[in-house]
Amino acid sequence: MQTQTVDIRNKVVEEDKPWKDFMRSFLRHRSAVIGSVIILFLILIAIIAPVLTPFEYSAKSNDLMQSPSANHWFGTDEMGRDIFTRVIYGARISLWVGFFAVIGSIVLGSLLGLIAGFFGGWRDAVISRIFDILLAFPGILLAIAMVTILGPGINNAMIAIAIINIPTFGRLMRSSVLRIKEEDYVLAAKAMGMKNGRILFHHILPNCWTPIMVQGTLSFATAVIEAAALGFLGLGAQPPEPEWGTMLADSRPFIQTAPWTMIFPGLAIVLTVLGFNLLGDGLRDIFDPRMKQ
Amino acid sequence: MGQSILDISTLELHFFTEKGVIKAIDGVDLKVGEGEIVGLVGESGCGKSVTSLAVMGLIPTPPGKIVGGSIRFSGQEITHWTNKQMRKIRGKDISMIFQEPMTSLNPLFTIGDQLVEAIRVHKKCSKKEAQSLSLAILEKVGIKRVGILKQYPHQLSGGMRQRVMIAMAMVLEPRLLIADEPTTALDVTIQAQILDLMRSLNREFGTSILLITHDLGVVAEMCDRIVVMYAGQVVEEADGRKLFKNPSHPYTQGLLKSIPKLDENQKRLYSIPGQVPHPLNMPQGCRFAPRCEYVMETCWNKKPDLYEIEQEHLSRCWLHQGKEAIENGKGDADTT
Amino acid sequence: MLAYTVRRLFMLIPVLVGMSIITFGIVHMIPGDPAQTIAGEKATPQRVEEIRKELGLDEPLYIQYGSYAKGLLQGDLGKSMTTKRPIGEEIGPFLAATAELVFAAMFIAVFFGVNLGILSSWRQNSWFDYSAMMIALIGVSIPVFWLGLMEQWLFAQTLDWLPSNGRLDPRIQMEPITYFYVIDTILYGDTEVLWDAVKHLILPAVALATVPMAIIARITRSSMLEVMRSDYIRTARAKGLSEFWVVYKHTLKNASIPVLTVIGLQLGTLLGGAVLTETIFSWPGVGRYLYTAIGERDYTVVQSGILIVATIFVIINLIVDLIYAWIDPRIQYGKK
Amino acid sequence: GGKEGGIKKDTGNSLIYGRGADSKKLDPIQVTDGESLQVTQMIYDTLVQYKDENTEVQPGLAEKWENSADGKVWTFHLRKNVKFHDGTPFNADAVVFNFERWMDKNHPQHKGGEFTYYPDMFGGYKGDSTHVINKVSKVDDHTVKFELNRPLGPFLANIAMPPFAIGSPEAIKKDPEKFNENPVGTGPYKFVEWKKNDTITLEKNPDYWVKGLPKTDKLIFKSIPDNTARFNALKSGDIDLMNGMNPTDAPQVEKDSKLQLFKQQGMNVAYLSFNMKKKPFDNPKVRQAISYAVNKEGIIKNFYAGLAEPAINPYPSFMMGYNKDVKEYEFNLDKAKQLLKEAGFEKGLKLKLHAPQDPRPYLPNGKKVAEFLKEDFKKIGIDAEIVTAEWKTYQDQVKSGQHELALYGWNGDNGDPDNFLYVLLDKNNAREKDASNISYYMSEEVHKLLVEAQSTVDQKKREELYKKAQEIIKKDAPWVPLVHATVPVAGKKELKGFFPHPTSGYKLYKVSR
Amino acid sequence: MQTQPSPLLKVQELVKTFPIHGGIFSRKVGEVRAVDQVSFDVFPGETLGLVGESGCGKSTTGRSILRLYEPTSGEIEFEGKSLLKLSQEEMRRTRRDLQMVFQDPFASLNPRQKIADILEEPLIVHGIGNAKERKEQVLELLRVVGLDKHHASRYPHQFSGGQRQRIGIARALSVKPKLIVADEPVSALDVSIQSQVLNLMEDLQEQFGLTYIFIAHDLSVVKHISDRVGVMYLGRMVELTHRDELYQNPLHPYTQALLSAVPIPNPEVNRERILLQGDVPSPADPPKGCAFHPRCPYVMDVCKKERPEFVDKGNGHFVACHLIS
Ligand SMILES: Nc1ncnc2c1ncn2[C@@H]1O[C@H](COP(=O)(O)OP(=O)(O)OP(=O)(O)O)[C@@H](O)[C@H]1O
Ligand SMILES: Nc1ncnc2c1ncn2[C@@H]1O[C@H](COP(=O)(O)OP(=O)(O)OP(=O)(O)O)[C@@H](O)[C@H]1O
Ligand SMILES: [Mg+2]
Ligand SMILES: [Mg+2]
Repeated sequence: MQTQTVDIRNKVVEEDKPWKDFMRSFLRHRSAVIGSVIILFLILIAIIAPVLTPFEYSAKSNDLMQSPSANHWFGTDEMGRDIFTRVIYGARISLWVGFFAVIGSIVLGSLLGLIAGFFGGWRDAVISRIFDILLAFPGILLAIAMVTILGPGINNAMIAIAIINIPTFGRLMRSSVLRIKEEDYVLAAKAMGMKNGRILFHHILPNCWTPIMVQGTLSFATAVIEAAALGFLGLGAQPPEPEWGTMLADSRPFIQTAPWTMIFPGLAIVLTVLGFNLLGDGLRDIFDPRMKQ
Repeated sequence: MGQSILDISTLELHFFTEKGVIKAIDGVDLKVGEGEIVGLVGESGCGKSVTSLAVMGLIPTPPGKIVGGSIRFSGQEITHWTNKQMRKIRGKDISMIFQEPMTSLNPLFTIGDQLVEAIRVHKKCSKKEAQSLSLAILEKVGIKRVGILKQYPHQLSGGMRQRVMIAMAMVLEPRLLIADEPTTALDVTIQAQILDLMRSLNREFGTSILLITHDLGVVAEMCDRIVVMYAGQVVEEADGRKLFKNPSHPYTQGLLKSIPKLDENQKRLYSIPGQVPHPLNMPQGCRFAPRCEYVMETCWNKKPDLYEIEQEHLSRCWLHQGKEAIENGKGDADTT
Repeated sequence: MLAYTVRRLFMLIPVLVGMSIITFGIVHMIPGDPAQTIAGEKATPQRVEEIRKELGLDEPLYIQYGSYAKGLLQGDLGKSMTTKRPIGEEIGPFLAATAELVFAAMFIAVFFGVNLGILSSWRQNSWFDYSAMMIALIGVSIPVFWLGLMEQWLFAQTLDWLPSNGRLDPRIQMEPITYFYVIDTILYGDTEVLWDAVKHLILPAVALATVPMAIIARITRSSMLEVMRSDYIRTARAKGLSEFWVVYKHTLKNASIPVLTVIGLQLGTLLGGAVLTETIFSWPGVGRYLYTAIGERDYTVVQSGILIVATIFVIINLIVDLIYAWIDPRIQYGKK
Repeated sequence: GGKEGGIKKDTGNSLIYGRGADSKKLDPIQVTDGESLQVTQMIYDTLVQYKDENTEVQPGLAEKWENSADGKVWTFHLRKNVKFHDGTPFNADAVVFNFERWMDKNHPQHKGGEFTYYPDMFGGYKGDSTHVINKVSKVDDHTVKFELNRPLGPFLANIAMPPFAIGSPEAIKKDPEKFNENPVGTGPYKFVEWKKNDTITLEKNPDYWVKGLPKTDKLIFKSIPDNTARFNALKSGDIDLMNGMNPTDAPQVEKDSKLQLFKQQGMNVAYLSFNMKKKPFDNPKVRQAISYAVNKEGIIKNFYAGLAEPAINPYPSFMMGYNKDVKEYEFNLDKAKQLLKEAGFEKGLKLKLHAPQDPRPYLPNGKKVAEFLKEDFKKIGIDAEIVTAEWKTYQDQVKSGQHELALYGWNGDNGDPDNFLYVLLDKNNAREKDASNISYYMSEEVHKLLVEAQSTVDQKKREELYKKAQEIIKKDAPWVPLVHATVPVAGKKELKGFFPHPTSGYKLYKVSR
Repeated sequence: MQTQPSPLLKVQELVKTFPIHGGIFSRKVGEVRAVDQVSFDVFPGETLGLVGESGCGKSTTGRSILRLYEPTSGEIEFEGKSLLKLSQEEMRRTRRDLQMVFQDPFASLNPRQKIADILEEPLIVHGIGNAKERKEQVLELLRVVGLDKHHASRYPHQFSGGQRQRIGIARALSVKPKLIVADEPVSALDVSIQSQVLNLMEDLQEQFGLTYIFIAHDLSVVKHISDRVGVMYLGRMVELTHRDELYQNPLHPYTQALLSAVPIPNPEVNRERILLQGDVPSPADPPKGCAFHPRCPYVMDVCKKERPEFVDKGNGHFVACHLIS
């Protein structure tokens, strides 16, 4: 039967569109799915925080240091504020800080890495040395020093975290660019008569961003911890913002008399960081070419 | 052909992956006689390496699993041997060399370490003895450098590394040597050296060789018998001369017509239309049907068998099988 | 090897110069005045001004940097502005305290991390693997200060098993020899005090060890898995080596390189990053020393202290690189 | 076994004092911070010393003293048979040597660092025009004469200050640089060991000139920076006594059968300063309005665990010239609102509220107090943005007037009202940088009163002047005085002989179990 | 050949070295002479094959011609004008006439671009046509290389190797070049696919009057497709002549050995094999004199000292060997 012949001959294995392909492997990846569920959950909570709780995060009351109850799920602190409320509002701060700190370091780091990798020469030498130097500093001390200069506050903590993470992204970007610069399709683009700018933006950059995205997700996790650490040292969010690290520091005196004041903000940090680590891990596996057949 | 040292029959091996079951080997029949050099040719991905790894018991499990057929080594059924049993014959009775001489040697150990280790796994002897044995075999494969035992793989050229691999495989004088594309990564002049070396080892020790390659020229020069694979199946098997003179499977024919030849001037090359089927989406009947010039109705539905078209010349094609066989539909459509 | 080492040492120079400039700059940008600290909170403005002059703080910055750099070149790290003691001398015990803590933590992290990683890779995709990797993932997700506080709450206050602060019971006086108390007590041969020192070390070391342990476990697992897939491991198996040898001789050595990198980086990071742990456990280490110095605006201590810590960090990484070159013969001359 | 003498363990009778920071140095003249001086006080003696519980002066190394009629000559009769820890005798030469070393910048042993307290207390160094002490000379082995350039009222009180303790001339001469770490005095304890940032160990001086003292064989200072951690160490028995506790922990101490609480009357004040250079805080109505919006009782309850008195005037009531008639701005939000409206801010007001991050004895949790204030301010339409900074930066900011509202405070030195009012509220101290009058309160009236009080000898007259000043200050409201904090000290129940001292320098050698 | 038209491309004494860094300051401590004084002409409409063992400098030669690598010295004339004298911008525009096809069909296509974009981009860059015309041209190109129009919206990873190589060829064709440097375009392909691509290239040459420099290491492939063949060894051109002349009458000992080493898929043929000794030396440290002398069966004293000149033995048969001169 002729029809059948034609039929099967033209049958191509219908491959999916890249994003569909990605979604399929993504959904199949357990840790990526769990991670993104956690993150979406946190984002949701952060957005609808006012709906979830009848309390205001900064409103003091006379119910000082109450243990968890039906009314106050996570108990109250020494000013009678509802800890559950503070924890869920805290998600806003942590996500905000993590996001902008990471975006900041991605933008600056990638830009420097791109210049170093693409142009090479003295620019590379200078930028790479700067990365070496920044990396050699003990990160948290550098952040402390910077926040001391800029003054405490969530935005300054964010800037400090962004700065200490610059070399991570810078190096990553540089090595990606160096690798991709040697790829045949970049050479092909050059042979095609394309200008540097176009090669950079159409051919090199789009192929560099997967490792950056993976690292970005993982750095989000560390940024949340770093922000909490600065908060814990009193260099983070300004009162009465319910930042988790600051809450931990504030409730340290009550660790024995009111352990819930410490347990819940801590668990919130762990959950957030875990979410991003899970997602980052998952993304890394999904994008890892070795994992692909 | 003497007594066969390796006898694979109707071997089936599947990989159970997330995307589905890959039937990497779906009917491989292959015999290697004592002292014989058998060539296994076929396109990339047709299952040559998997076949050889199955013989060595080195298929990664999971995802791979032998689901049918048998492998016999000098009369013994080794298909379902445990790792521990296999270990006894690996390196001693059956040796293997791989395609990539660059990555097949551990970069962190010296040549001497790796050779001595290969010897002492199977042979009780002192380190000294093992070293002198190593030097002797290295000399045999044409490496006479002083201090070679103390050198690391990266200090050698590709050709030398492949010689070291051969030395390592040959040092215990195995009865069967499996060479998986041993020269693909090498230059022609070096390839000639290596092939020459293998041939002389075959003569000297009487080692049987299963030579896997996709280069028809290499098999033509080296092999007594040739087995052609396509998409996980053996499609044709014959004595070297017969095969080149009288290829019978349309795939073999196409293959021979499509390669440019040094010794004649062709105006235009033949080309087999289409491409190798996707491993997850194999045609139901004959796997070559979508690309075949002579495709018939039967070919789409029924799997052909290996059919002896003349003495010691097998082919898996409905063209050569009698009408009667077609009607009986000996090979049922694979409906799984 | 020597040339390589020397080259790497030379490459440190610009980094160190850069670091000294940056620390100097940062320290001088911090608002607040060391003269004020030295004079005391209630001193008159005139007094503060006088002290400022004595410390040379009224000079332009480049001159201040010049004399600082000149001192550095002569190996003089300067004197603490508050205690007037030479920093090189003063920082020693603090460094030792931190080093003891960090080494203890690293010991725990490497021991458990590496073994967990090996077991996980060996039993890939088993429940053991899954739970070990989940625990590792949670491990990297716990902020060290929270973990430290929880440990204190549970093991020091509630259960009262272990002390929660300091390095030694204050009632014990010990003339330090190396300033590593565990070593010192062993040198003195006093097991009772040794046990006391160890007890003080446990909680902070465990808190500090958690993150690196988790990271090491993960990296060990993945690099083991990667190496196990490589061609030379297949070769080793093809020789007939037993699984144990394949894992412990061939795989582990090759897999150790990324693990070493991580260990080096973590060691360096912990050295400077132990501030939080030291604060929580009142550990008289270098992190707290510098943190206090930042609070007191003791410029010279912050400058030189950070420089020392960063130098140690760089040197540790240099050592790690040298260890690579030692493990991996391919690295020797730098690839570029 | 092992090496000889390297390790010494407790003899059983020791006292471990937990504190928030390590000593800086052990040469008393070179340090200014309380933690350092607390230790040197145990190793050294001064010529005269404070009484156990107040700042009255009693004999120390000097048994008796006289002052000449013109007040310019002081003669001290020294105690006999007193020896330094290194065995050298304490005598007039030693006193002369110490004072010479401090006052003369060219003295060969004027080394090791800044001798800050000397010029601060005695008008500068030798050769400065304002220098007070003309000459210190030996009369005989046990008599020393101080000749002053001009009379100095608090001379005796100054000499009693712990920085002016007498050290062994031999030891100082041996290595003046290292004297900082190897102190040798005549005090109740001898120096044994200093583990930096960790412990300082002292042992009993068996030859101490007061029989029966010290009470314990060893005195160990242990630094645990975090207040909570330190308190936990006390509870678990790692330390015996501690300072700098969170007032909020005080109730726990009182409940704990193994602990006792000592309350030290606070010679201090915490206040909320308005920066009167900045609008709208130049407007008294605004200041008064805010004053009405401060719930002092609430603050005391929440953050001081009741261990404080609400402040009405700038200094505590037990001090001279306290004006009991001044009525405070009570907590009354309606009045506050009303006043704000009058000032033209009925729609509300945005302001920045500065708060220090680190605990101070008078303000254990500035950040929390700020949060507390913010909530009440919100109710009268004031939106306060809290700005915190770590202590040094914070000082820098408020002392140069960068704040609008700031939480700040003061610890008195010597119990004189001048030490509060003049320092904190006189226009002379409203300097551009380094102001101690951080409100920039420029009242001429108050200035006149304070200056007059300074040069008045008659105590009654002074009291009147100060009372007057307090009235004006209340009306002008440059601050909201918040509290006078009681400083809690906690120790094990079995301790005896501990006297909380207003200067926070304790005579720990009198403590026994 | 007296009646030869003037060459399209003229390469003279082309040298390309790569520095080797090392030592304490990462200074340049040596250099790889990847291409060492190579000269040849390419005539319009012909296919010049370049063969040689791995690392002998074939790709570097190809890339240097397009100035993808900046040549160290030498002269390259294209249509009579010197390429090396052009500014970056002029060179960029000239690349329209000079195109390249790469060896690895997997690596030479940007994985994040659709086929339509890959093919359209060169047109955009060189300002050819408007959007609509370009669309049409893309479809035309796909048709020319034997692909379907619905392939346009797919990504490279959705194609097989042979199809990808077709796309690579289509991209090179898109700007209607005069010369295409094909760097091992079929080496990565399976035998059954290889002939499809070779046939396509031949068809296109005929259809568009293209000129090829065809680089390969498979002598049979080169022989099949080329008009003239150059043999390279260690950065140098050792022999260059007409295809049939070369295969029937190889003059250089290396060419002879190379030809004899190629396995022939015909068991009936029995040839005398010349087995060379040893390995190819490192281009960082090439032997003095004739680069081939350490492996040459006919080595003479002069070979160790003097570098043989690359001269025409008459009828356009160039060879560099002391035996011949
Ligand atoms: N570990 C594995 N998991 C899943 N599929 C596999 C695995 N190993 C091999 N295969 C599949 O088995 C088939 C045969 O592969 P094999 O490596 O034997 O090919 P080959 O003939 O040796 O090809 P080449 O010439 O490229 O070496 C391929 O389709 C491949 O996708
Ligand atoms: N970018 C580079 N930097 C340094 N050396 C290079 C570079 N590119 C090529 N080389 C060196 O130049 C020499 C010639 O390389 P080239 O790639 O031109 O060889 P080839 O003949 O194309 O080989 P192959 O057949 O393997 O593609 C080699 O020794 C190679 O190592
Ligand atoms: Mg294979
Ligand atoms: Mg090449």
